[in-house]
Amino acid sequence: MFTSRPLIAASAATAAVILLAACSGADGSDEGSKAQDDVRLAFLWEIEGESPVGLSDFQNGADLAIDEINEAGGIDGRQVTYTRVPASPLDPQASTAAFLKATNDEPAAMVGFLASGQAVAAKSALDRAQIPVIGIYEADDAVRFGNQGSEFSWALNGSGQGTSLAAVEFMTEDLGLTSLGLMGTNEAFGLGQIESSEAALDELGATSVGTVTYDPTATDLTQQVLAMKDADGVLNWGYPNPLAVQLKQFVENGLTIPTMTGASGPIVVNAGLATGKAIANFYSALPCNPGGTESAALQDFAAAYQEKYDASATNLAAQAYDAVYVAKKAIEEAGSDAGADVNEALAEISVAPEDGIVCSSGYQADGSHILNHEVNIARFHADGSSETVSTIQVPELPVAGE
Amino acid sequence: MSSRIAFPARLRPTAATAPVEVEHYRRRRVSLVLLMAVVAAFALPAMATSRSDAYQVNVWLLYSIAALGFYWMFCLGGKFAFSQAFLMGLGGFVSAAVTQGGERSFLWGVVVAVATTAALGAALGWVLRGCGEFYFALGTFAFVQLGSVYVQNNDWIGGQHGTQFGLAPPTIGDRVFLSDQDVFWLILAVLTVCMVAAALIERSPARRTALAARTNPLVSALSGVSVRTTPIMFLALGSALGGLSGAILAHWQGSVALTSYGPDLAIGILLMVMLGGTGSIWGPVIGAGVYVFLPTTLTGLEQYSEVVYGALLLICIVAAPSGIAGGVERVWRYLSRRLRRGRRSTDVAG
Amino acid sequence: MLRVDSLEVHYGSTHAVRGVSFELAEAGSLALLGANGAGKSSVLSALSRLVPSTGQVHLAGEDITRLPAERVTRAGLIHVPEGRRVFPSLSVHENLLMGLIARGSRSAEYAIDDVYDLFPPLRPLRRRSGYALSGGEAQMVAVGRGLLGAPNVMMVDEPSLGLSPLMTETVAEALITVSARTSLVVVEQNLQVATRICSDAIVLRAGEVVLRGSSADVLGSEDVVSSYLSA
Amino acid sequence: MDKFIALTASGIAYGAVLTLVALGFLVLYNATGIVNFANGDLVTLGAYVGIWTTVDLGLPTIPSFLVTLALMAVVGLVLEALAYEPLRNQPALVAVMGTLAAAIILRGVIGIWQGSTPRALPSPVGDAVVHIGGAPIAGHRILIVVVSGIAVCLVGLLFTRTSFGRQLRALADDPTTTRLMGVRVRAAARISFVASAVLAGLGGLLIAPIGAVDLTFGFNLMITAFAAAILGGFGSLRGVVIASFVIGLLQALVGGYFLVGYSSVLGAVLLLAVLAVRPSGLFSMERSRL
Repeated sequence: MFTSRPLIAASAATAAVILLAACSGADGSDEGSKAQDDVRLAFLWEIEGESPVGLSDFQNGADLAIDEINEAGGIDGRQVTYTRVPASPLDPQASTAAFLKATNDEPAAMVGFLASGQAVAAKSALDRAQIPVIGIYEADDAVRFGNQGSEFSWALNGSGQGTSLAAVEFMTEDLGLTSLGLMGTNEAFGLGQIESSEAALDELGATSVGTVTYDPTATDLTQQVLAMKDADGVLNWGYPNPLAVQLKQFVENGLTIPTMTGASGPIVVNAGLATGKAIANFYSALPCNPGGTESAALQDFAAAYQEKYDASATNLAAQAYDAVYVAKKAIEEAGSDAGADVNEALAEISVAPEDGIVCSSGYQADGSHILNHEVNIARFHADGSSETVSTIQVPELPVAGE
Repeated sequence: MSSRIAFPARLRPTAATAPVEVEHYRRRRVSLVLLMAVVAAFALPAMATSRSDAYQVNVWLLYSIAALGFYWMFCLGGKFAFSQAFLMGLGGFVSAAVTQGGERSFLWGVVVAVATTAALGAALGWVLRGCGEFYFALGTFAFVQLGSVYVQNNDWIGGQHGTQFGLAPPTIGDRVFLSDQDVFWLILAVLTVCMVAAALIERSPARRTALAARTNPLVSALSGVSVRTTPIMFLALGSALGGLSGAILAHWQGSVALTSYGPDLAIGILLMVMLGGTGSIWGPVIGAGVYVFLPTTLTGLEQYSEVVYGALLLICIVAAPSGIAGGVERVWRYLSRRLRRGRRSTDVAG
Repeated sequence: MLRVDSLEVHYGSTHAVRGVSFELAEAGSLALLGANGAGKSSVLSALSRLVPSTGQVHLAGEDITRLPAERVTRAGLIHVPEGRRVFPSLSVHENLLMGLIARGSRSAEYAIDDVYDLFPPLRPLRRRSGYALSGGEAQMVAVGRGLLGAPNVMMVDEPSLGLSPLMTETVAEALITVSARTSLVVVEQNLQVATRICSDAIVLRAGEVVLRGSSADVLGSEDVVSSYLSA
Repeated sequence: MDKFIALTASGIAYGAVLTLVALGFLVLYNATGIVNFANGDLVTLGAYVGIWTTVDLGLPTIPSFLVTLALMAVVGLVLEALAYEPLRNQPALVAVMGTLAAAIILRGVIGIWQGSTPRALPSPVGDAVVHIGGAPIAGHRILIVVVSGIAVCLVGLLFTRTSFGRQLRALADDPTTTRLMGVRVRAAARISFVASAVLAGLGGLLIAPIGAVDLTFGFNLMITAFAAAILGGFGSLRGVVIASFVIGLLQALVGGYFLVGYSSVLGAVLLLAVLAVRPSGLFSMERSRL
């Protein structure tokens, strides 16, 4: 039964929406490219609502940095503008397309890519575009320069190995634990972190009571929790949801041993996924902990963030903020906003707190293009507050391939 | 008349799923494919002016190959396989494993990838031979879950927990396809070959047999049609296209990660074929284009993009249940009939 | 009770029913006769609005031409379809209960026990599932289910199809009993059965009415014989 | 021994969760013949609405549950009107595509409303822990089993003892003849959309306190529940309940004793094995009965 009316109406509606979207999209990117005097940056991340994993923290943190820089006179007297292109961390194909779209404006540098897989998938595109991208992910082996990482990709956070090493070091040396249990998701993130934690355990002479993995979407970890009964501490490399399940089930089983995790920790605590007793002995190895810091600069950042967005600053926001300042310093050092020049400068620069950064005592690239070499250990309290109990320097990784 | 066939749920024939469209102009198909290939060869590079456009055109054409494979298994074979996205990834992993160390060439990798995915498709089809539509879909989904865990835990195929890097760029003889523009020619050539094959299949008795086996298994069996092997054949052929597309994609990008081939893409391939049209070999190509370019077009809407995307899909499905290709064809037929007769059609709804 | 004016049914380019008109009095009974493909079943499907049609249909003075199928049924024009169509996963008793939906708040002609009285073999089968019934048992369920809907007019499609002579007899007897109180339209290939159940008959050929009259007249007419032979 | 009890309890609780999610599928599948891909996102929505009423509005447990389920009923109606009714006369798969698009819209709307940071829903029984045979079992898991049990019984009664239940089963058997019985097909579709949305919402409310809620929360549950529905021979209430518990116990016990870490794929292995030898599911040895 063919009726043309709904079809025509639908086509018209579709055309209208697409036109609208195309126009609004064009508006957004034009602002940046029209003024030739401006220093252009590009951000590669989604914001809330654009996908199930989109968070606005990165954009907010970066925005705050841009505002501050522009108020203080910009970079070498030129105002900074940016375009944001949503790059999905879950779909490398779409993410590479987003990166390429961002290159149309020829920005001096980009900040973004929230998963190292995005940088790996975009390697050849990065090589050809010759614009540096400062990623906010923990670098795994693949993304290291000299291995499969592009000469133009940089990792702000440090490496997964570094995080594992610091976590194990804190558990064994500061907490004095000798037999640790390892948990993690049964996909790339968990498996990779477990592998490097096992290496760190070996190196530091601690013993492992067992390794268990679980599905990233698990809602029941009874078997995994039971396997941890003999440990005096647990490293759990997982996402916030199963981490919350584990913490609650520890309480149910009367386990009070410390749990250490990575960047998921603050999300579990801040979102209240686990509360009270469940987080009384909970630690997180982080590049940055704006929630419980003694650093004045980081506290100032957190206050400014709170004022502007009426939300507490997360480590993600702080890192995006720092990444913008790293880009600024590189552009200043290069004395040019040609991507290739900025990239060369990135290899040489040393960014210190007086340059505006708040998370680290300094960013300096190693041969693998990893910028940060510091891991903060945050300890959470039953009331949801946190404090940074230790800052651990991790050794630079040997240059991949050598 | 109610379009649902009054069988008990369990016995409902798979024909109730994909509508069977009658095609009129079969003979012109191959020439149309070649004509469109020539048009694409001139038009696409001219239209894709920016880097991101050129990249997305390549993704579109590669997804078209995989979607065409899905069209074969689903629209001709009558099997709704959830495995196509995973098999794309697997094609990349297999080819990466084969070409590792540089001893075997790109072509070797692709051939082994295609053979592996075809064999897996056939094996899946055989294991699940007795299953109805939804059961088959879930069976293939279970296979994907198992396969994913295997790939992530076995370095020889999955590299580093489901990511393989450092694949050599596509090379044929001395010709290395490096840039996106170079690779475009390779992909277009491969897609053209696949489309010609598809056009030939549309003309062949195999399609008739498949449709017969799907719409009335009992009668077909009684007429000597092998009801079981025909869908398995299309599953193998379709899965082969998945492997082919994935292998080229992996070599073009230099890496392959399992995360790219999860449930989102699996549902995406179904969307491509349903949106594009289940009744024509052009459906998958049109649908893949919509799938690749529509979200990019909507990015200006920021957080509303996902809602609008879903709403547009719903509008498309409601307005053109037989897909865009089907809708276009109906408009075309409607217009040509009006032109010819010069008066309102007397065709009664039926 | 039922008045049909110039009913037309098209299937695509096929013109299945061409201007059929008839009237059925209260407690009247009408047999629709004709060869295979004459359009008998199409008339019933059109009246119960399973297929689109044009023309007017009045039931007890009410225009039901544009109502959807379920409303037509609820108005009391009950269609017992060809092939019985007993619900396989419902028990016999539950199948019969399905008939009550159509009755709504209209007054009941038959209660469920009356159906068991009308078809005694069904009583011991109350709990048996629909899929385990024989053809005759299924036909009894289908007719009983129709009766529970309190039909103003009940339309029965091919009641004797595929039944043994003995079973055909049982069903025919039951329908004769029913016809004393309820208007009936019966589509039937078997001339003898049809004319025994119904007082009047019309004969269709290629979708058109070619003959109408009392059953006895129609049975004696040569037109009937020829219409059955020349399909 | 306490390990065995703990694992068994965990398997039973998971089975109850699966049953609850699978029930929504069943009701709708019976009435409309389609599988609702938006079911998972309805589970997510139920959880978020529960968080909204409990945490944001501060309602007590019972009112917040009732408000949530009432809102879910409205969502079910809207879903039916927008995504199903326009496609009712299309082939089943086209209607399924409609639910797929609806799922994307739903997820987008939840994303705009609630963002992507995971949220927590406190359990009505708090952190209570019950000790059975020396094994600690969370009070909330027991609550899940109890509520699912009640829901299953209610749905069972609805299907076998009421006219509406008969109508649903008749629709599943033969939609055309069901219309001839005077059954209002549109109304039946509406009611089943409402029922399945309410069941999904209840599932979301109950499962959310175990861990945390995010935008993909329901989708993953849906997939496993779907496997349970298929193992149980789609359409059979008893079969689905049994299959859900088989999957739950298999994952907990086999996964707990032999293959720690691989428990999530055991369901997939079982499904493939069953489909290979018994293509119409484990428990449909005869015509499935609800």
